[in-house]
Amino acid sequence: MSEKMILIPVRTTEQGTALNKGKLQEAYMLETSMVDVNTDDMERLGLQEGDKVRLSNEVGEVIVTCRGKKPDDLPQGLLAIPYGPPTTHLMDSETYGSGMPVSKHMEVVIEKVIV
Amino acid sequence: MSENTRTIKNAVCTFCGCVCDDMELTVDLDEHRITKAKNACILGRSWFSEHVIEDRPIAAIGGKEVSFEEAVEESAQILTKAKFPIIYGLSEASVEAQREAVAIADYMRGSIDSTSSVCHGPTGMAFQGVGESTTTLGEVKNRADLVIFWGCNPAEAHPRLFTRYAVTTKGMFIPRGKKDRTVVLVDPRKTASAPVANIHIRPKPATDFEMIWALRALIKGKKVNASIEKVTGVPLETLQDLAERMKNCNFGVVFFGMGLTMGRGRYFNTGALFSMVTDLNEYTHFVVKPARGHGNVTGADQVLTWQTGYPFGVNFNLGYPRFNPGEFTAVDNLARDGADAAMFIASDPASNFPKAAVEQMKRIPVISLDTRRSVTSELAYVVFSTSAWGLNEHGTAYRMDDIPITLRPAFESPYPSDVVILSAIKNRVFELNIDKRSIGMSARSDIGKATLHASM
Amino acid sequence: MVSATRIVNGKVYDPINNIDGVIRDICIEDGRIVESVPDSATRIEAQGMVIMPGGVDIHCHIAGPKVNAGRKLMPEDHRKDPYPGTAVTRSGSGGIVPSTFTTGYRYATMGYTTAMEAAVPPLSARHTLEELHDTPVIDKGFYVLLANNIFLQNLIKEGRQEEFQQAVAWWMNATRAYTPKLVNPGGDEPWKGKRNTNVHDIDEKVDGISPRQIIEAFVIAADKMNLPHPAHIHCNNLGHSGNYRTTLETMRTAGDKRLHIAHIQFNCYGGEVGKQPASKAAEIIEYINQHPNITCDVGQVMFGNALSMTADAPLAYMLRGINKNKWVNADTECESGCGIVPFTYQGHVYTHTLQWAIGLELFLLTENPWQVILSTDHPNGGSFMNYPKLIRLLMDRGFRRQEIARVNQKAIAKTMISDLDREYSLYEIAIITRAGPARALGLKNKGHLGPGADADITIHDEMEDKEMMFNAPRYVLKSGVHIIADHEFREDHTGRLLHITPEYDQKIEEVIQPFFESYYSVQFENYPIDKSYMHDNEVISTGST
Amino acid sequence: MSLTLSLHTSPEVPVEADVISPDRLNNLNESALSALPVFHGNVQAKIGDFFKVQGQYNGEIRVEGDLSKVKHIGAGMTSGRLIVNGDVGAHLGAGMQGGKIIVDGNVADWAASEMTGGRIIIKGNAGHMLGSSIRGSATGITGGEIIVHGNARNEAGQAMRNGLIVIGGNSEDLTGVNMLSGTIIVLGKMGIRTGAGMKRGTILSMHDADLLSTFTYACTYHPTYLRLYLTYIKKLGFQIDDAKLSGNYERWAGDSIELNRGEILLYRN
Repeated sequence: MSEKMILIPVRTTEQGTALNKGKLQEAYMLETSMVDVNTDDMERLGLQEGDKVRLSNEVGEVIVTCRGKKPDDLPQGLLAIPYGPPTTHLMDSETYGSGMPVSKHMEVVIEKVIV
Repeated sequence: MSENTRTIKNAVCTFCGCVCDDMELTVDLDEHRITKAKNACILGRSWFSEHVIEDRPIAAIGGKEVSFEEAVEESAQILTKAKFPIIYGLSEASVEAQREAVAIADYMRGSIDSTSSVCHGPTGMAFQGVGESTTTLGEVKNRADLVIFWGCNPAEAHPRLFTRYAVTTKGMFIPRGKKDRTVVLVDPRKTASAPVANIHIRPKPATDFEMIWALRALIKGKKVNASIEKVTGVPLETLQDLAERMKNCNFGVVFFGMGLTMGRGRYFNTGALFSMVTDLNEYTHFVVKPARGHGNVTGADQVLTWQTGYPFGVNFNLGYPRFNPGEFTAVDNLARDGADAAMFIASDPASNFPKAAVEQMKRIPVISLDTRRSVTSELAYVVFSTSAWGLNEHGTAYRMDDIPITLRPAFESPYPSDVVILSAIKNRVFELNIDKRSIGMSARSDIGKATLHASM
Repeated sequence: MVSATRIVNGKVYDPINNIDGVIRDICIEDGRIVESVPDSATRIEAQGMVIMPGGVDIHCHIAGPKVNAGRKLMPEDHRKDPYPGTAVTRSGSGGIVPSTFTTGYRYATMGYTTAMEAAVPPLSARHTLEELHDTPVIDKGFYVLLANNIFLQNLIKEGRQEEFQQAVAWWMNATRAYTPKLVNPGGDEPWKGKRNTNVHDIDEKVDGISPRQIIEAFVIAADKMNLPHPAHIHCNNLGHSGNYRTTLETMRTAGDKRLHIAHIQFNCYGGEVGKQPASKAAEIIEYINQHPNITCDVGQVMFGNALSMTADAPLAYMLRGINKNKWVNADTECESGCGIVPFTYQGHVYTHTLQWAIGLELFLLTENPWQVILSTDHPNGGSFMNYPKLIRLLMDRGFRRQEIARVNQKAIAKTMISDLDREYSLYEIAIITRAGPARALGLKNKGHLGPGADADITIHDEMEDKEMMFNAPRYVLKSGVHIIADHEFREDHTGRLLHITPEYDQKIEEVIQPFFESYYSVQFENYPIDKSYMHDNEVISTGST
Repeated sequence: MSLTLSLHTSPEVPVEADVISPDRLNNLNESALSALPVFHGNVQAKIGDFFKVQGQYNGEIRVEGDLSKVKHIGAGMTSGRLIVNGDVGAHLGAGMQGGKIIVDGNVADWAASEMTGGRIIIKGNAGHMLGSSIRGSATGITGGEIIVHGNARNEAGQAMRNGLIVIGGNSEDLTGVNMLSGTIIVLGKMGIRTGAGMKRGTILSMHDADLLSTFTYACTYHPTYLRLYLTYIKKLGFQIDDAKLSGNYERWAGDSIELNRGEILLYRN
């Protein structure tokens, strides 16, 4: 089952502190490959905490780990990932004449990865 | 932990744009590391404590260790031979290093851009369009009775914005701290910053422009189409209430972040916010402040502006600075126009640029200066290991409110500073390009005025 | 670097040494003017040329936070005026607020070798020093904004004049500044704290203090400390009709003590507030004629682009109301306000023409040109690049008449400008652009060509068209270095920072620090500027004048 | 025979070639033309390094090849005809004052920025900032015509003060943003935030649009002058059926934050 959603790369404290350990270190890699998903959305998509999901759009695709967020904290249809290499794989280089690539509100398709 | 320690008072944390200068560092001089950072926030503590000297060669070319001089020569040759070289990064570097970097760009006739372009670049562009009513952080602390955080999450990105500058801190006319302030958060998500807010407005994602536009109309007493509720998901009464609060406060401030600059609309979102704040000054004193970070990205804007006239996205191909975000910014230079050499200073674009830009980096000679291994240094051809600014080196960093702070280094590094490296490259690039500089002069008079007017 | 130079056969204008167009040799060694040099010295043949000391700009805005904000604000302006690099100079951008490099080089190409940045909040002094370091060729310094400093105002309110003076001295040392600057004293608190209002009268009290009390305190402190340049004031009510009364009162407040009034043209208006202004240049200049303790710079308005950038935030907001252009406001905690608005002075507009004519009246009515110094308050009244044209307006009556005929005649009729036939001589030009500002600044080695003076020298081809002549000196020497020869850059040069270090009792820090810890956002210990920002610098003595 | 420049070597990095303009190329023979300077990145090169030059200027220049890395073609031109076959890089016809440019292909960003006169016809698509101002400036095009048969992207006609922009396909966000005066006609759909901050001027679309809350519905009517405009456009080769020539349009007034004297017309039936 797949669905179109809006992805917002965000900052988290964990991402910030992991950054200081080094971007090639596990803590950073781990934190930047977590996706926050509304728990109602998870239920509908048949997702469990810690499941691998594939996010894809015209630019590319990544596989990240699902992390549930209470419906009150994260609206339905919205996904949040701490900034890092995975989010860049979905980022279009079009900057609309601004220098700023599409870095927030990216349309992506989310689907569970069957292992 | 050894006994051989020393304490540094009033040290400066350069992790985020708060550039807090009240750190009390305990330094273990044998281990070459900071063991304690009093007053630091969680991000600052990790910034100080995680910094250890990595065991890397001072310089490497193509993965092989080389001397400093060889790496400087190779870098200068690469930058000189290129037709469309770029310099990018500069956010985790001192003003002194940034000045050298701009000089190299000038002498080599390439582009120079800072991490601004993928951060608050759209804020700079909005500034150029409409101006900005702004302040230093101390005035927020002393006076702001209405504090709005819009599309930013200080609790996780600038933690001490709350405690040191804008919310809980007490000031001259805010004797009771948070009790004397109303705090508003505008964010679709219930972020870690939400608990501090008296009012949390949660618009639909990417409808900030529509919401600000409606607020501007409400502030001016103009009619707003009821469709606004459907578009933004925010009831009209909520907007009316916010408009009234803004007009009636004594000193209002809006902090904003990537939620506006990166979203659809970019500089129009930030421009709308700036215009709204300007409108409000007809009624009361109101200011706006981008919640900027990383390190000294604000200083990069300052240095580029005073040396070239433009804050980021500057190109010297014709022998003088030109500015055009979307054309001379790093992502565009790489992904579209095929920059043929790149020097990345104290930043890691390979881990946060779009795929197409990273692909280009892999095709061209890349020079990297960084304190530690990164995705970028892994793909670079020439790699310099540098000491860490602020931790190991003197220099200047600009806070998000454009206040320059002098750094107080904690311990020595075996690696040269980026100032030393860049200065050496600059001197060599200057020598190699003297001829090019005089040829360009004659070429310009041939090209004539049309270029001057039309092309920039 | 050329160690010794002899300039021969040129006509020398050196008012400080009473030399008025006499042909004589000028000898230079180790950056200074000397009595003689060996025959082996480099010779510059200056026959048919005019030799003057390098120009000294006593009031301009060329570096620091507001200048850089103004620069950043105007990409459309830079784009039309690119400034290419050469084999010896850096590239940059021009326009109304040029980049630092372009600023230095362009001052040099007009024969100016010293310039003073006129308004810097202490908290941003470090930024200003960094920019000045990147402003080549010229020697430079800056005035530090202290009149709206809340800590200092508290001392004045409490009548603690002695501690006030100590604190001012502390601030001068901490910021490496040249003199205290007063901008719209008392006007910041109503702007920031009382919903964008202002103080309207020199005796109006806001929170228990009036502008006059502030001015008085600074005049006395500067006098006691024997500062080389006295308090430098931007008066209250600047730009408003009827403000000449405020200006007169400000000057009277100084009594017979020294005071410098900045860009006084903007403070010579008659009429009622909110209505059309009239010229009161004659009243103001009469006071100055009778009071040798007062110096001023004119702040001449020149038609064309300008950028209003000022610590007087309410003024900038008023201007913004006129053209609805982009507007910058920038508050500095406990210290200052700031406003920036692009502006264009147009000949057909009554007020703009009136301002233009008032400036010229001031120049042409003065009995003592030593007191009335040439400035455009760059970039507020127009770019410093207008100086050559302004010089021609003063030297060439025919040209002035032509220009008068092209502008708003209603405004012209309200002034005396059409009746003033005075023409400045080269000697007088040397006074208002060189000797006068150097003396007003207390710079003993500037503004003249006597032995011991800094070898800052300009050599112009003597021409009928004085605008052409002052636009392009053939040679410019800075500290003896041949910067420009035959109109081309031959060498780059860094220039020195000029600053003062008045003595103070260290105990004052114990008084300042608690205030600081409560109300500033930076640490007290991190506030004073350390030596690493100083580079080449020269301390100007605060001893006897 | 007209003067023809055929691209024989693709540039590695952008070439800045405002020299390709009738003003600059007339009265020169082939070898003089080939020697004219262009900038290839930061290196001064010659037209001949990239283009084969044939023929003599007779009021018309033809440029052929994949010109997507050639910028500033026709910038500032004042007269004559410039015909481009192929996709072309940024700043085509920037600051153009007169004459005519016809592009059989797509054009990149900033085409016709700050144009003051003349006409540009683009048979393919246009990029962002078509006929816009350059950063910091308050005014975009002040005259002339920009005719795009395909689509245009963001900010078409940004800060426009006079002139006509016709887009046969769709436009994206912020069409006519900060417009001061002039006319923009979009035969296809527009993105969001159309006319934001507009003071005066007319934006017309043949489709419904999501408008900002600061635009108010005024009436549905048939503006009489519209027939004139649409007939003119039809002559330029656009398909416009008769229903639209005589049909009704919703008139929305805005932007109320500014003067509220602008109008957005949306075709109804």
